[in-house]
Amino acid sequence: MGELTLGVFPSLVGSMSLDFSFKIAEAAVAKGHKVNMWLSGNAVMMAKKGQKAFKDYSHNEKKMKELIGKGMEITVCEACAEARGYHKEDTPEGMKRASMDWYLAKTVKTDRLFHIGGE
Amino acid sequence: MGELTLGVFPSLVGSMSLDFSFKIAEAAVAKGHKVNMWLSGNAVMMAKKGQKAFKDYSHNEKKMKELIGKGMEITVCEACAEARGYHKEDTPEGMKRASMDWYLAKTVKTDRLFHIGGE
Amino acid sequence: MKLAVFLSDWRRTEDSFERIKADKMGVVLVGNGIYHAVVKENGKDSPVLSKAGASFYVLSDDLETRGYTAAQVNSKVKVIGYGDIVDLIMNDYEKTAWL
Amino acid sequence: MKLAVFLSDWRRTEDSFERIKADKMGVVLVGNGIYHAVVKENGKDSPVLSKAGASFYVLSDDLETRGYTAAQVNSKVKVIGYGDIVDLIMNDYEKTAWL
Amino acid sequence: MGAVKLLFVVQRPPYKSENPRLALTHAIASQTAEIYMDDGDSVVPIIAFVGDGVLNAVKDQQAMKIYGVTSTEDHIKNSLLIDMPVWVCKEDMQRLGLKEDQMITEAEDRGAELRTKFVSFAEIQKEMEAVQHLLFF
Amino acid sequence: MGAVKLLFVVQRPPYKSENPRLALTHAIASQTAEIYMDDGDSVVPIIAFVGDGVLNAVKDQQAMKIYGVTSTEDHIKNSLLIDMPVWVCKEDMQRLGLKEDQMITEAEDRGAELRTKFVSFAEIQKEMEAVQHLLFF
Repeated sequence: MGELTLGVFPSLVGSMSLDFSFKIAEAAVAKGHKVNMWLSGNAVMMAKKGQKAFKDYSHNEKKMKELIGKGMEITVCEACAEARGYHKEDTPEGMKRASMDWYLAKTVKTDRLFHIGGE
Repeated sequence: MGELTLGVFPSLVGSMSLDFSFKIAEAAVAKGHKVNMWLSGNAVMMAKKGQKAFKDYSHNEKKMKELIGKGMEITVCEACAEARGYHKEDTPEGMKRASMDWYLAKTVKTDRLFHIGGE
Repeated sequence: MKLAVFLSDWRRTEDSFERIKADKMGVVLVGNGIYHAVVKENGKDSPVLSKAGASFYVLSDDLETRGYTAAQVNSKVKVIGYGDIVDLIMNDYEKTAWL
Repeated sequence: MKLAVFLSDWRRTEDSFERIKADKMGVVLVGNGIYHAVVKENGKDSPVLSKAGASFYVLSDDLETRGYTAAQVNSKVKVIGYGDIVDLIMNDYEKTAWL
Repeated sequence: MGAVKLLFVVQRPPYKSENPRLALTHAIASQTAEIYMDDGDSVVPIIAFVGDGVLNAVKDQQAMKIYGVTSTEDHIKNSLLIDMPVWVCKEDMQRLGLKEDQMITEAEDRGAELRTKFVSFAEIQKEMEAVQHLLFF
Repeated sequence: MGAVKLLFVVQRPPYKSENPRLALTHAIASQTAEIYMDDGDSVVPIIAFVGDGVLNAVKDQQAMKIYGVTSTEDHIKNSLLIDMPVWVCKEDMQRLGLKEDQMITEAEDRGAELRTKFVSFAEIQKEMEAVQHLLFF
């Protein structure tokens, strides 16, 4: 089994790219891989707890918590979060906050990097 | 003098479209027009107070407050805000929350509608 | 109709611009749309500037943000500011379209 | 290199895809990239499918989300699931590029 | 002012962005806008899918089953239910190889009487000229 | 693992999205990544601007003066200051009519010794093959 690091930057909220990222993470964890996830740019929207689960919107909080429970490390870009007004107390349980160097460091030992950085 | 209603939906945070919208509103107010602004989709990011003013990020809160002081009506899509975890207590002072029908109703009496809805 | 069209992208993902007709059309280049006013890809003007009968405008603030100046702007295009855009919307045109 | 390329858009705004070379290349169509597997614009295959030497994959979940089924997929393209994508990344290719 | 006509134009495919969905939900909101308006005023929306936007009107979208998110199809059917005209550009369907039987044509299961109208771009152009305001998504 | 090489590739113009900026700030963060790494490990980033991404490297960007936001130029100069290689694709400059004197070539005012390198796509391709991981923006 290997280690997969996902860097998730989707610029478009409502783009389903976050949903895609969590489904990939879920499938990788199910196959026994160690998964790390870095959320940056607009993907830090996951760092605000208390999102109302409307049917019209993706809602990944539940899946994220399950994956954390199964050992996925998930860290959010602290500056990106603060710039959007998401403070420490807004962070969902189990999610870490760090600077960008956390993501860079993960690239050293990971077997694969899947950087989702496009539009 | 006329009435201008801006509908602001920029899907891309970091796209400078929000900055553009506030600059247009400012220029219209300076010319004596009545300005209404509707924030929907990802533009509801303005509905979270306490955004840290990093130099790397657009920061429109100050300009928004000045424009509200000069009579601009600014209303944010309530459902879009709740879906992102922005609650009533997160709303900056002077900003209203309403459903989408507020925007539709504004189109009836406004002289011009400037709907910024693209990517 | 009198229509003010706004283009904010360089690589466009719609074709409405080519298809819409208006008795009077103003094309306002803002955001990354400013590249249509200053970049000659392979030595050629942007196809946007060939829209028949249209008047072209570019926002100076967005030119300068991206490192370009009025001196580099295509002669078909008039350089304007935010106040001018407000006047175009309120006085010269009746409808707007942000494509 | 062994490279897995991901396309998530229908109207693309980059040209890296045409330029990148790889000894072994997998092209995975996800999100709105699935339209390259099912839409024949003006009766023609998407130019994406003419990338020489590449293997093509499309994510079934994203097909079905958009109202398409495996039966409509171009014969050059293999329909796969999320687990298959993980296997492609971890086993078949060494690097990834989300264009 | 009386009845103010609005044309919502969706130019891009679904799901990549929230915009096609927002076009539909905003247009549907015209139904409840009267609480903010004077007596006798109303807004009358039409939604038109043009360019790649016609891909929003492909039927059998499984967004809810797969991602737990309301499909664009669901919103289009609700639009028909409230008698809001839904127009889809014929030339773009042809260009993208879409036949009418692949498209959302009705919402009879919900009790809708109105059906999708497949129109030429020329008809949409005419409507652009007729309405008070344009909203491009 | 020793030194792990990373190639950051920026393919689209600045300001429309946060991505070109994030590419630069993430690449620069390699400087402080050692706190999370074992002794002897390091990440060695290169940032390459290709396609319309070369528009990020046009000089005299006034984003701070006009919009109060750090320019992409500022981040590119900081990259040179920390000796991070900044590559700009020559063929794309030519295609878009960009001459070297319009581009950010150095950051001497900040004390940077490294200069922008104008390279062919073939060189970037070669680097794609040489690095451990690719990060496309």
